[in-house]
Amino acid sequence: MIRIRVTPEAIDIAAEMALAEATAGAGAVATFTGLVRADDGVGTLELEHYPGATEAALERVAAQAVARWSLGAATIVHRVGPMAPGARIVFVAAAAPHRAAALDACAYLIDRLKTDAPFWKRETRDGEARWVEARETDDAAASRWE
Amino acid sequence: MIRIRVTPEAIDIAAEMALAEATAGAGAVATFTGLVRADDGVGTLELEHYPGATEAALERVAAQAVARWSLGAATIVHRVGPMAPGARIVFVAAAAPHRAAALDACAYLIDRLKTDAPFWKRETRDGEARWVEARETDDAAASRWE
Amino acid sequence: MRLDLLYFAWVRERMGRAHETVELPAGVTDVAGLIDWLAARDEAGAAALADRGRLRAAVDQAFVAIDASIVGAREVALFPPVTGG
Amino acid sequence: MRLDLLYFAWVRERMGRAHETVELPAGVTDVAGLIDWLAARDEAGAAALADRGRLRAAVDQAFVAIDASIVGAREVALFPPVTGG
Repeated sequence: MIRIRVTPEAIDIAAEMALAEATAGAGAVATFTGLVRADDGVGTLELEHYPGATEAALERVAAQAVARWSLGAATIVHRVGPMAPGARIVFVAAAAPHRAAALDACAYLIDRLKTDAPFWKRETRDGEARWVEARETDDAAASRWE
Repeated sequence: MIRIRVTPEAIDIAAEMALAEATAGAGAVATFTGLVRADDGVGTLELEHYPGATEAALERVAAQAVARWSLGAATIVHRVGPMAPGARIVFVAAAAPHRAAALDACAYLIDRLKTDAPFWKRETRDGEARWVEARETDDAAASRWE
Repeated sequence: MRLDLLYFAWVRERMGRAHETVELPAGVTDVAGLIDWLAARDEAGAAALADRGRLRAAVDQAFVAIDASIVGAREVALFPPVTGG
Repeated sequence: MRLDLLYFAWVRERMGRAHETVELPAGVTDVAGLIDWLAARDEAGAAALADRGRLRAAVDQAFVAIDASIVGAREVALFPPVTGG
């Protein structure tokens, strides 16, 4: 089961976990959650995306993970629009019969999402907005799966 | 923050996530959840443990992860007693400023828990109980962190 | 050739628009040529597209290299490196 | 020497008890010696401790090897390989 959501709403982890856990054969679920850090001076974070292309990119990443690790479920939920410090930006989950597959697939989902999906972050600090720069470490993290 | 719980109660992931996310500097939270598989004929699973020694072992594993990856939070919740198919057996979480540390620490927590903490599983299939055998792959997974 | 163009993040801000439909001159056949043409068209284009090293593109919603063909494309998007997750 | 013994999982079931306090003979100074003594003591001990390769131990709540000393210990636990998580 592949579940992709791009949404302006807060991410409900309990609901997403229940869906991933309910898939056939799930003995292991690994998740990653990305947050707006609450302590580094960011007032708000705003996420822009490319409607249509984003969902297609996330579907591709999830389908690759399902095929590579024979997952029961791959979930990607990404929030868009303005959000406050502490808010969840992204949640990914991988469900599999055993833990090695779930853990590796979870890392794959978030690493590939960082480089393959058209999202852009703009943060506001002390009233000033700036676009977040891409990090080279993200390309390195994504390429280790090739 | 280290949070260790050994409990006969169902594991509340939403509550555990909220605690881990609230720690200083958390930008990334990785989790692993182990479940009683619902589809392989197990009627009930029962978890026995060594009170006192279990908590001490889990504290040690969590403290090692916090020190090695400078985590904001390490959580280990392990259920004991009887549980039904689909139930959560274990939940671990690692919170860190960035994702690589959270993902690696999460894998470390569950790998080390499997070999270092005194728990024993007994499963009942078709009315017959048997103690689950330890798996050599668990020793291999734990030793890759040395 | 008629083409839908989409701009995101600071490319969008500097272009002063999120999308437009253009009639391409015959010689423009790849993303790099499209960028050259837009940069030469007006000041907004020149400002938005000056930093070629930080421009990325998608043709019909698939990420492509800057020298990718746009012949037959319906939609091209220009944007900075992505920063989701 | 007075020693608290704890048994878990199938060791507990075969011993027929979860814990006991014993008075150790003077010559028993390590876990292996303790296992030999318990196995020789009665049929339950013989049955519970026959498969040495599948026995693990903790001394004062710390996992140890089977040749570890128990001199001065207060509590020794015997059990199969762990299977949590």
